[in-house]
Amino acid sequence: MTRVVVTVMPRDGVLDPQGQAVQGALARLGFAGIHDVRLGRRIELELDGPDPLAQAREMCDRLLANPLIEDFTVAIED
Amino acid sequence: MTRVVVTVMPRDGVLDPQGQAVQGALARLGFAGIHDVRLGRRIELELDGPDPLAQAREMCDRLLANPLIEDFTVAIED
Amino acid sequence: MIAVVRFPGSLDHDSAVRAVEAAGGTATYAWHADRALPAGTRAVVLPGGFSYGDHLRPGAIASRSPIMDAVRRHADAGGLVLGICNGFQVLCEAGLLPGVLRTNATTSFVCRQVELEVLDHDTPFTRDLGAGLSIPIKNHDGAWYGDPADARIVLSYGMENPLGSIASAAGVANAQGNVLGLMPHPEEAVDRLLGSTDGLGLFTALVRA
Amino acid sequence: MSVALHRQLGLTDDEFAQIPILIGRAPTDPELVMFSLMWSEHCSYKHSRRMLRRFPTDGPHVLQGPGENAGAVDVGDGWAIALKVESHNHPSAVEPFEGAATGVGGIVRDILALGARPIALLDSLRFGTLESARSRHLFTRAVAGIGHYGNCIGVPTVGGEVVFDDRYEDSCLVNAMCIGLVRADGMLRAAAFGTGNLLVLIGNRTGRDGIGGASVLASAELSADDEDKRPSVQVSDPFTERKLMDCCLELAADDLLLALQDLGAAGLTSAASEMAAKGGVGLDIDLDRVHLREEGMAPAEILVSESQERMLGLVSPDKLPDVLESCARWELDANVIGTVTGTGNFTARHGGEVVVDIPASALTDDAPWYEVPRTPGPAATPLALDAVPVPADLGAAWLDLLGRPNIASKRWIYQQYDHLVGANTIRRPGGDAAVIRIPGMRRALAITTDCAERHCELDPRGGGRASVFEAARNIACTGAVPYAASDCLNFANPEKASTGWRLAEAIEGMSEALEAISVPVVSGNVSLYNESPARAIYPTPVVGMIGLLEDAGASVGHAFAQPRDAIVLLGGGAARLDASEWLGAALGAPALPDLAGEAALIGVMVVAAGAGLLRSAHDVSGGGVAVTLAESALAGGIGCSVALPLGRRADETLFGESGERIVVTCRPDALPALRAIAGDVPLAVIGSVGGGTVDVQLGDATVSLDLEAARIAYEATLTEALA
Ligand SMILES: Nc1ncnc2c1ncn2[C@@H]1O[C@H](COP(=O)(O)OP(=O)(O)O)[C@@H](O)[C@H]1O
Ligand SMILES: [Mg+2]
Repeated sequence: MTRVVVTVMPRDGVLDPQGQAVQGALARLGFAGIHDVRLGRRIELELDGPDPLAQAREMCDRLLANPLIEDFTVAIED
Repeated sequence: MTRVVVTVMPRDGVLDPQGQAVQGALARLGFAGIHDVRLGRRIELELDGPDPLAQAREMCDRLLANPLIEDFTVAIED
Repeated sequence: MIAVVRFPGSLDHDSAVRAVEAAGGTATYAWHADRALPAGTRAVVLPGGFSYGDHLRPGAIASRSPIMDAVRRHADAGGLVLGICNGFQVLCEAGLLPGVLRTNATTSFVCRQVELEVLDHDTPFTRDLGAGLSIPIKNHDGAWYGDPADARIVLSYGMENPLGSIASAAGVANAQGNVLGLMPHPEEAVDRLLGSTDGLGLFTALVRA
Repeated sequence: MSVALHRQLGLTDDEFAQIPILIGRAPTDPELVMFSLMWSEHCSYKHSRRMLRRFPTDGPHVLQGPGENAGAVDVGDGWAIALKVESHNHPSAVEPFEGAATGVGGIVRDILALGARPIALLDSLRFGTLESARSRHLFTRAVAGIGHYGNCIGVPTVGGEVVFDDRYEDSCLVNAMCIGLVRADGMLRAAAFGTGNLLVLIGNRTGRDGIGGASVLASAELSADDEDKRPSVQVSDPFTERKLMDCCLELAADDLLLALQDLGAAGLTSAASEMAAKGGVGLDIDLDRVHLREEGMAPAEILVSESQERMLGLVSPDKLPDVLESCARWELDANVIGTVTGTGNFTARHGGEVVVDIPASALTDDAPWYEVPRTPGPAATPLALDAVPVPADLGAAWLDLLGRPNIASKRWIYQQYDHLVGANTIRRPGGDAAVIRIPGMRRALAITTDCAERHCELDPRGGGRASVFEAARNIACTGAVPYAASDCLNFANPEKASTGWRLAEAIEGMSEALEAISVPVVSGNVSLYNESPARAIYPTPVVGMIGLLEDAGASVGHAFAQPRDAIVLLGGGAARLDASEWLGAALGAPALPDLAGEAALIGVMVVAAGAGLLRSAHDVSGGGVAVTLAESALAGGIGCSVALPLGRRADETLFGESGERIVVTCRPDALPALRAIAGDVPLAVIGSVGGGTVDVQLGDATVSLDLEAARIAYEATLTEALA
């Protein structure tokens, strides 16, 4: 069994309302020096099979990420 | 400026209905050998300041994670 | 005077005011950025909505806003606080109520009428309520998660548990009973014209306080 | 570059040749981009504008007809209701969640632009069949997007409709309707005026969202593979929209706005040029003062960006501090980006240089228009009943019909929509029209959207009439008087085949029907080119209609209420299987709706409801009288027993469709009064309410529907197909 970590983040240039809201909230809590906040998803998959990375990539293409507005990366975690 | 990555995941033992829903959807798409799917958040912060890691940790304590159901990690990304 | 707290993204504040008025009281707004409740506040309502867009976690950002310190002081002094839907989420995130609200088991928004059982009549809110209430729910993150041993579960969905709450909880109070949060929307059930008046009792309780 | 820039931007050579004539010189690149968008079908209605003039748009209660961001009618006590339907078809086909969500956002801002508080939303949807995985995906995501946006901004989605048909497989339709409430004397317009007044841009920052043709320019200027210069899909931000609503309504209430305009298609270009042209003034805009989300945006990109959740307010200089303070309180960006001038020109500066300087009216009023070919389509031929197989078991057929996606319960959809927020929803989705209280008034509104697309395919004029009458019947079933309409004309490519004729015929039919019931069209939208090489959509003229109820407490629902109530069939429609749901295809020749008959039936309903005679009412639409009876029985949790004349064939009598029929119930002792009101409108007492089954006697035979079995068939379809 392999643990694959998928990271899905909003694409550069695409509006990230969540990140903006969190940035505003942190500033209101008194944190200073925050230049940018981007919010994305982390998906941990426990996979069986010969090529878990390729499988995870296909999962991203078909379901986990929206290529029009998101970029993804996949990595094996040990 | 430092990029700090905060990862917030559901705590072990806490049921993750969204992860389960994704697992179900992947199975319906024909993917086999999926043992577990966990859904969490990835927050990328661009921070200024002397100790960005400590600052990010404080942000987690005060806002970014809810300890009742979530665990977090912080890391500097280069 | 009942204070209805307004956050950016609050949606049900006007309905909450109307419900207070239907119960014979008067209401005024408190603004999220204020540090004190309006003078003469006897009880507080945190209304439904999507405060701060529900970004990060529902209620999380609102629970850290300045007005919440004043709400906490009001509660600590024994004052009544009623959190409805998003208000319930805010109270949990603020630590004024035990547990947290998580995404519905359906993983979707659910808007429909539900039948509630009143399990605990021994709070200022529930003293005069009947055994059952018909009130709508409408939320995306309404599954209460927490330790039932530590919580006063005041309202329950009974056998149905449409959102997947622990112990089928629909409404939870603090140990003293003066802070109550519920996912169903009593302010949508104060007028016969809209189908039910079962929510009125909760507002009468506030007005009496 | 191999193809001339203007062609890449979608302008024809003739259109391009017009520009120097209008402005006296060759256009700059940003100007060319602006012309290309403003002269697109979407912005200029160049293929449909002339035909739209046919619609009746006047009435004593019309406060604002077509031409502003939304129409508005007077509903008494100093209040007005604003309404409009709009499409977001193409974006929804590309990215269904964001496309549908931003569609809702856009229509809400159209209403807001009148200074009206949005109080209700409806969605009218057309998708491919549920057998298609692609359509299931598009549909599920579009519903989620509509729900997400409407729920988050706190405007109840109280109704809508959906049709699944293979003809929408390649071009789904997502239309949204919004209703708003505004003081009749406080309505804002979009016209700019008063030299020296300021243009304030409020809301989200401007990024490279949805930049259509301008991307061509951007990629021509920059290296084509420059990733981050690519236009991006519009991402919805309902939280900002809600703040924008709260803030703009506060500004309007405090009398701080002279005019208000939303930024929709073609962004700042369209918003500002329309404000200028409407007011006959010029605008001088400094693009450096537009708050940007991304660095290095070209002037053309800023001018046509379709970033969402932005409004343009006209403010007098002395009110500016108050406006900015209010925006800050709502945590919204607000910037003065320009001033009103006396030139009549749309002027834009960037980096200190004038990059655009053209008459605003050249963009708006001088857009080309085209007469589209009106080649008639084939005449419809009546269905040969013999060719339709007789169902072996009518009871089983009935259950099957109740479970068909186009008939089955739409609970799966509307349960995901907050249809209650605001605490005004008197009649929730699931019946005919929704009914909402008008806040602060004794009156209430009934609202619906409808379209008879298969009928339109076979006979666009008849289908146009049928679409209007279906909406009016749904309104009348609640007891409300049909009061005003908006529409969205979804059609295929107007330059091809018979589409132009269909469009004109549908408009004619709709207009005839609207005139018959004295309902004006006060706003609308056109969406053309809904076709792929494989399929064109049915002509789909969606009608959004509102009705007025004098007494909010007196609305009528569709649920059977009391055992022994009499069941009455009103109206002269004849059951036919042509184009019916039972047939499941656009075949046959549906009867041309009778203008006088439909109008009379609607009049009778309103009077009967007003007299308090009706305990329930439900029109006969998809699935025929069998489905009407079953739905009223299911809603009331009580059956009925009915006898119908056998007619030509039992399946036709049960499942046949037509307009002009409504099933009502009343106390038996109310029958004489109902007869008196009905006058010449055909009335037949067909049975009574009661029992746990729906029994229909046809000649010697009785067909019976068990309510529990019916409920399962009716409720399961969407839930199971979309799990
Ligand atoms: N897409 C939708 N969104 C919201 N409500 C819907 C939708 N589709 C159908 N409904 C609701 O379901 C009920 C039945 O719809 P429909 O069969 O289209 O009614 P009718 O035949 O009276 O026009 C109506 O109350 C309608 O508003
Ligand atoms: Mg109907």
